[in-house]
Amino acid sequence: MTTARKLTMAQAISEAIGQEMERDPKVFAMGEDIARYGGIFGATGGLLERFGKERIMDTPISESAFIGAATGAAAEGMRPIAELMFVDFFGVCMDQIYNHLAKNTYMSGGKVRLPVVLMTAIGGGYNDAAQHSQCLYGLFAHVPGLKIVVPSNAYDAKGLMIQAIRDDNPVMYFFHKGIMGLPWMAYYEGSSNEVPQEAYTVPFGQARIAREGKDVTIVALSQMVQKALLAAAELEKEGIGTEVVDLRTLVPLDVEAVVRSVKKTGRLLVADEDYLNFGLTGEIAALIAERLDQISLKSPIRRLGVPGVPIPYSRPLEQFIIPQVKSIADACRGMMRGKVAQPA
Amino acid sequence: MTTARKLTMAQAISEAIGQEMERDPKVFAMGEDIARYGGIFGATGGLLERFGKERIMDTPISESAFIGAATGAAAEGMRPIAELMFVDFFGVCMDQIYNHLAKNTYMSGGKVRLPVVLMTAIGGGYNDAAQHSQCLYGLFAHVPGLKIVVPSNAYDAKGLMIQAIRDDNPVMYFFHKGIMGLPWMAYYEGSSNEVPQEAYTVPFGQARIAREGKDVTIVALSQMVQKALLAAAELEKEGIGTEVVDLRTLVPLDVEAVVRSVKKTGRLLVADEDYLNFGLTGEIAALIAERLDQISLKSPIRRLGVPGVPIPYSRPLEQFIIPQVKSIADACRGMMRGKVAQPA
Amino acid sequence: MEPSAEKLMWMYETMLLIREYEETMANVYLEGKLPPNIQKGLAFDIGSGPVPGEMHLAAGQEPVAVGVCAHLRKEDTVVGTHRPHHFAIAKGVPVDAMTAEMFGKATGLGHGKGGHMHLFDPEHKFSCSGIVGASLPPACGAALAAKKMGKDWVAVAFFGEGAANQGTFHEALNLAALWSLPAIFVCEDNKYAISVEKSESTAIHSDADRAAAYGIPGVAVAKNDALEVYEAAGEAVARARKGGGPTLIEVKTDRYMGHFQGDAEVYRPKGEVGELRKNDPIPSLGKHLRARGILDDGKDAAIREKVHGLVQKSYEFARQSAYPEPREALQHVFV
Amino acid sequence: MEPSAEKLMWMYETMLLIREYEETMANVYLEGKLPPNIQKGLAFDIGSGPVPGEMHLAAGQEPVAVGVCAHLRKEDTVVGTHRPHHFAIAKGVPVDAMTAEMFGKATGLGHGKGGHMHLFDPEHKFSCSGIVGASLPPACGAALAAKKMGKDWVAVAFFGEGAANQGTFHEALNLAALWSLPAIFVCEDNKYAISVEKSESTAIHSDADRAAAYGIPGVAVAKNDALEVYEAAGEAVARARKGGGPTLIEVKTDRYMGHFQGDAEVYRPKGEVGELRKNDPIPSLGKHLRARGILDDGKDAAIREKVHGLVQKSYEFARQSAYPEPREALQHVFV
Ligand SMILES: Cc1ncc(C[n+]2csc(CCOP(=O)(O)OP(=O)(O)O)c2C)c(N)n1
Ligand SMILES: Cc1ncc(C[n+]2csc(CCOP(=O)(O)OP(=O)(O)O)c2C)c(N)n1
Ligand SMILES: [Mg+2]
Ligand SMILES: [Mg+2]
Repeated sequence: MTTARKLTMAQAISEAIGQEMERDPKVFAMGEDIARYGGIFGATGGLLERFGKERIMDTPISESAFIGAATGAAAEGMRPIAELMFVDFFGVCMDQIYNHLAKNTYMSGGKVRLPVVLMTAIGGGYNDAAQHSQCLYGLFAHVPGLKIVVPSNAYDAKGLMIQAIRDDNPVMYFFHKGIMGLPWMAYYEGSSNEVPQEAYTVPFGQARIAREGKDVTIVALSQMVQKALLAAAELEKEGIGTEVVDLRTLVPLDVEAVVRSVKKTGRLLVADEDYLNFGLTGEIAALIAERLDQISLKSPIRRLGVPGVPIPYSRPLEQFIIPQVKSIADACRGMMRGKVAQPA
Repeated sequence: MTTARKLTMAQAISEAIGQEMERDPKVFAMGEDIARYGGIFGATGGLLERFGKERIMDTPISESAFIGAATGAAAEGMRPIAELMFVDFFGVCMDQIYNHLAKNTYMSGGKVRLPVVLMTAIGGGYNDAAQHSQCLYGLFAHVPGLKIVVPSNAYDAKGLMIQAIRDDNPVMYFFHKGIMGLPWMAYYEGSSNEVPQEAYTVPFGQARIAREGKDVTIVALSQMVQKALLAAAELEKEGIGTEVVDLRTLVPLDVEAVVRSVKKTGRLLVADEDYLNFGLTGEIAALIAERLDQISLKSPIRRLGVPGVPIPYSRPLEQFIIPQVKSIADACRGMMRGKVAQPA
Repeated sequence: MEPSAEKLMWMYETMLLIREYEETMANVYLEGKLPPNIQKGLAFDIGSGPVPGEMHLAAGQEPVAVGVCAHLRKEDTVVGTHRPHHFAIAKGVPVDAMTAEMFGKATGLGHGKGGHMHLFDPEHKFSCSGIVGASLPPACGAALAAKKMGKDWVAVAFFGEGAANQGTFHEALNLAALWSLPAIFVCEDNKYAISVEKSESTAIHSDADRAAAYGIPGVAVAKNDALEVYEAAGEAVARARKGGGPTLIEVKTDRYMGHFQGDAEVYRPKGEVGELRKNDPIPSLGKHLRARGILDDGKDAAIREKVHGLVQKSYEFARQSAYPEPREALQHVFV
Repeated sequence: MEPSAEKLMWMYETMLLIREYEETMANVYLEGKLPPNIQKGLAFDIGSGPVPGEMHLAAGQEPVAVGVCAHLRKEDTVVGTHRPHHFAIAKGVPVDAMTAEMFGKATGLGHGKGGHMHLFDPEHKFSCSGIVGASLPPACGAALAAKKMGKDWVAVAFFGEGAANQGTFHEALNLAALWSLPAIFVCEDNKYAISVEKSESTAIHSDADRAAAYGIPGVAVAKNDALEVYEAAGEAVARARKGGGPTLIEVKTDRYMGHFQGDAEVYRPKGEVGELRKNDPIPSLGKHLRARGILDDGKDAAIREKVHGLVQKSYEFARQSAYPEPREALQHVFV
C-alpha cells in the first residue's frame, strides 16, 4: 500500500537518498556543506543525523578532488553521491567530470562501472547573477557519457533519484532552486506534490505528458514545465489546447514522445531556461526538422531560451532574458497564426 | 601590392601572430611548449627566436593560472594570446574561461575590455583517442561571451587570427590538427593555400561560400569543409550540385548566409566533427526550422556528427564515428531522393 | 613600521565606513524579504526586496582590507571575493555606484548587470568574483602586466581560508613565484567556509605554511588587527614593488554575521559571535589612535558623522536611481 | 629495508621487461609511419601504422614503477599517467592485452577503445589518463573506498614533475591528508614536461617539499635507483596500511626517449641522454643482485630470454588479433 504525502522537491530528494542509503551500505554522499548544513538547497537535509559523518561527508572546496574521488571510489564498488553546489561551478572540475567520470567506462570497453550520482543546483530568477544562475544541462547532454536527469516536481524527483542511485552509470541530477520548495526562495507550487513514502523508481528516457492538448506542443523540463503549465491554463481560456511534454531526462532522450506530440499538434515550442544557442532548444527543433517527411507542421518551430547573454543581476534585466509564463503564452499565440511555406 | 605564397595553416597562424607582435608591443603569448618547441602544432613556430622569452612565454602545466593571468593582464591593457594545447583540456580551466574571461565584460556593464585570444587545437582522425581528439567549439559557442573562430584553410587562418588579435573581446580560435599542414600528420591539401605576405583581416560573422551549387547545401567548418569539398567533387560527377558554406566563425554566426543558401537549394546537410547531440548541428537545423514560413524544403534536414560516444582509439572505430567524405556524399545522395510531408 | 598619523586615520575611518556599510546593508537587505509580503509559506524570500540575491557581508574582517590597502596606490590592482565590500571600499571604489549596483540600478558600477559578487571598477582597479579561488589567477595577470609595462605596481588577490584548498591557489602561487611577479596573496582565515570549519577542510593549521611549497615568504598574522596586517602587508608590498616577488599572508580574522544573510548559522556554537565581538578591531584601533594622540572624542564623532553621511547618501543614491531598461540586458556581451 | 631475494629478482626482471617492452614499442611504432608509405611531403605520419596516435615511452624511469609496485598487492590501486606502460607492467597488467589495446584490437584491455593513454584493467586495479594531473583525485577515491570497506589496501597515484603544478595536485593532497587516506603520491621528476625544464615550471627544486603544505611526510629520492625508491615507498605503504595517512614521494629519474615518439628533442642538450644512460638503473640493480649472490650470468641470460619471449609473444598476440567491428564504436558508452 502506498502512503502519499505532499512533499517539496528538496524533501523528496533527501528522502530518496536516505532510503537508498539504508538499503545499500555502499551509498554515501560528499559535498560542500551537505552535512551539518544539510546542503545549501536541502537535498541532504536530515541525513547527517541519521547516517553520521562517515557517510554524509563535508568536503573542502576542492571540487576536482572530491568529484574525482567519487570516480575512484565508484571504480572500487562504492556508490557515491557527490554534490556540486551550483552547476555554475563546473568549470573548476569539468575535467574530472567529463574526461574521466563520463569516459572511463567507454575507454575501458565497458569494464569499468561508475555508479556515481552527481547532483547540482541550477536556475535563476532570484537575482543571483551570472555565476550562480545557469542551467547548463544542455552542455552536459552534449558531451557523451553522462545520463542527464532534470526533474520538474517532487514525485519525479524522488523516483528519478532512486533510479539514479541504482544505475551503474554516472548520472548527473539537476535540481532547479526555484522548485525545491525552500522556505527562503519563491517556488512554483506545482513542484510540491504527492510523494509515496515507499521507495519507487521513475525510469529514465520516458517523458511525461504533463498536460494534453491538441493545438501546440510545448517541450520543457525542470522549472519551465511549471511555467508552461501556467501558460497552458491561460491559453485554455482562449481556446488554445496546449500539450506540455516534460522531458524528465535528456540522456536518454524520449525522442518518440516529442515526435508523437508534434505529429498530433503540428506546432512545436521549445521553452527552456538554458542558453538558447547551440544547445537543447536546437536539438529538439532538429529532431523534428529531420523528420519532416513524416511530420506536417502548421507553423515554424519556435524556441525560447536565454538569448546568448550571461544572466544579468538586476531584476528587470533578468526577468527579461529568462522565458516567463507570458512569453511562453505569447509564443503559442503567435504560432496559432503561423503558416509554413509549401514544399518546393 | 600583394605577394602570395602557398603556406600551411600553421605557418599562416604563426605569421599572423608575428606580424601583430611587431605592430603592437602589447601583444604577447603564453602557453605550454610554445617557446622553444614553437607550439606542439606549430602555431608559434619561429617566434621565440624573433621576440624572446619575455613575449613568447612557456608556462607550467597550470592552465587555470595562465589563462586567468591572460584575463588579468588584458584588463590592464595588454593583449595576451594564450594557447590551450588541446581543447580537450578545457575541463581543468573552464572556470577561468567562461565564468571570468567570457563574462567580466558583461558583468561590468561593458567597462572591462578583455582582448584575449585563446587558441587551441581540435579534431581527431589520427587515433589520439577520447581525451585528445575532440572539437568542442559548439560547447564554447553555447556559453555566452566568447567569439568563436574556426578556420578551414591557411588564408582564412591568417586573416582571422589578425582580426582576433585586434578584437577588444575574448576570442577563442580553434585550429584543426588535420589541416595545419604539419610534417608529421596527414592533412588535407586544400587547407594549405595562397596567403598574402602582408597583414590583412578576415571579418568575423561572414561565412564563405566555398563552392556554389544548386541542389544541396552543406554547412560545415574547419576540416569538415575540406571533406565537404571532396564530397562535392564526387557528387558533381553524378550531376548533383553542392553548395558548401564554410561558417568560419560560430559567434558571430552568419545566419543569413545559411538561410540564403538553403532557400536556393531546398536541402540542408550539416556536416560536423563535433558531438552531434545538443550542439552545432542542432542549432543550424533549428535556424531553418524556425524559418519554414520563408523556406521551402525539398527534403528533411540531415545532420552528421559524432554520435554521442567518446572518440574511440582504434582506427576502424574512429573512422566509423567521424563523418567522412563518403558519408557526406551518401547523405547528399539520400537527400536528393528525399520528400517532405505537405503542410497540414 | 608604525603607520603615519594620516594612514592611521584613514584606516580607522575606512573601517568605520565598512562596518556601517555592512550593517546598513544587513538591514536594507531584509526589506521586502519577510512575511507577509512574500509567497505564503516562506520565512524569507531571497529574491525579493530592493537588494535581491545572495549577500555576503564582511563585518569583523575590516582589518584585512584596510591593513593591506593602506599600502596601495590607485594603479595597484585588487581582486576580491564573493564577500567583496570591505576590499572595494578600502581600494577606493565609489560607494554610491557600488550600492547602486547591488540595487540593480543603471547608475551601478556595472549598470546593474554584475551585482554584489561582481563589482568591477577598472578606474580604481578593483574586481571580484563569486567563484571561490578565482581571484588569484587574474591577480597574477595584473602583476605580469605591471612587470611587462615596467611599472612598480602590485596586484593583491584576497581569498578565504576555504579557497586555499582550491586548485587555483596552488597554480597561481607557483606561477607568481616562478615568474617573480609583484603579487600579494592574502588569505582571510575567518574559520569557516559557509558551515565548514577550517579543521574540516584544511590539513594544516596555517595556510601561511604553504608558502614553502613555492619558495616565497609566508606570513601569519595571528590577530584580527589592522596594525598587524599593515605591518605584514607593508613588507610584502615593498618587496613586490622592488622586484622581490610575491608573498603569501594569512590573517586570522572574524566573521560577525552569517555566511550569507539569512544563514541560520546552525553550525556555529551559540555565543561564539558575542565572544568574537569582544575583540572588535575597530575600538581597539581607536584606542591606539587615542594613545598616539591623534584621536579624541570630538574627532571620533566627526569621523562617525562623515561616515554615516556617506553611507546614507550612497543608499539614497541607489534607491533614487532608475532601473535599466529591460532590453539593455542584451547589451555589453561584447564591447 | 633490504628487499628479499625474491623481490629483488622481481624488480630486476620487471625492469628488464619494461625496458624491452618500450624499446620494442619504439620500433613497432615507426612501422608504416615513414616515407614513402605516407602522404607526400610528410616526414612522419603519426596516424599511420599498426600503432597510431601519440606514444609516450618510459625507458629509464623503470625504478619508479618497480620500486613502488614491489610493495603492492593485487587489491591495491595504481593510477598512472599518459606515460603508463611501466606502471601497468609493474602492477601486473597482462602485457598481451595491453599491447593489443595499443594496436586497437578487440582483444585489447578496452576492446581498442582506450588506446595507449587509457589503459584500464579493473582486475589488476590499474588505470591511467592522458590528462596531466588527473591521476591524483581518483587515487584518493580508491583510498577512501578502502577505508570505508575496512580494508588495508592502499592507492598510488603516479604523476610527473610537470603535473605537480596542476591544481589537482594540491586539492588531492589536502584531501588525502585531511581524511588520512591510505594514498601514496609519487612524482616522477624526469626534469622535463615535454620541452619545458623543471626550472621553468616549478618555483622550488624538490616537489617533496610541498608535503609540508599538507602536514604529511615528503620524501625526496635523489637517485634513479630501484632500491632507493623501494625503501621510500616501503615506509609510505606501510604507514598507509596502518592508517597513518598519505605520503608524497619525489623521485629524480631520467627519460631516455623523446617526450613522445617523433619528438625531435630540440630542447635537450646534445649528448644529455648519453650521459644519463651511463647511470642506467638496470645494470646497476644487476650489479647489486650479483653482489648479493642471487644473480649470475646464467640466471641473467635466462631472465632476459624469458622477458624477450614475453614481449615477442605480446606483440605477436596484438598483431594477430582482429580489429573490432566498426559498429562496436557505438557500444559501451554505458554499461
Ligand atoms: C568553486 C566554488 N565552489 C563553491 C562555491 C560556493 N561557496 C561560496 S562561498 C563559499 C565558502 C568560501 O569560504 P572562504 O573561502 O573561507 O570565504 P568566506 O566565505 O569565509 O569569506 C562556498 C563554498 C563557490 N562560490 N565557488
Ligand atoms: C591538463 C593537461 N595539460 C596539458 C597536457 C599536455 N601534456 C601531455 S604530457 C605533458 C607534459 C607532462 O609532463 P610531466 O608531468 O613532467 O610528465 P612526463 O611527460 O615528463 O612524464 C603535457 C603538457 C595534458 N595532457 N593535460
Ligand atoms: Mg572563510
Ligand atoms: Mg616530466
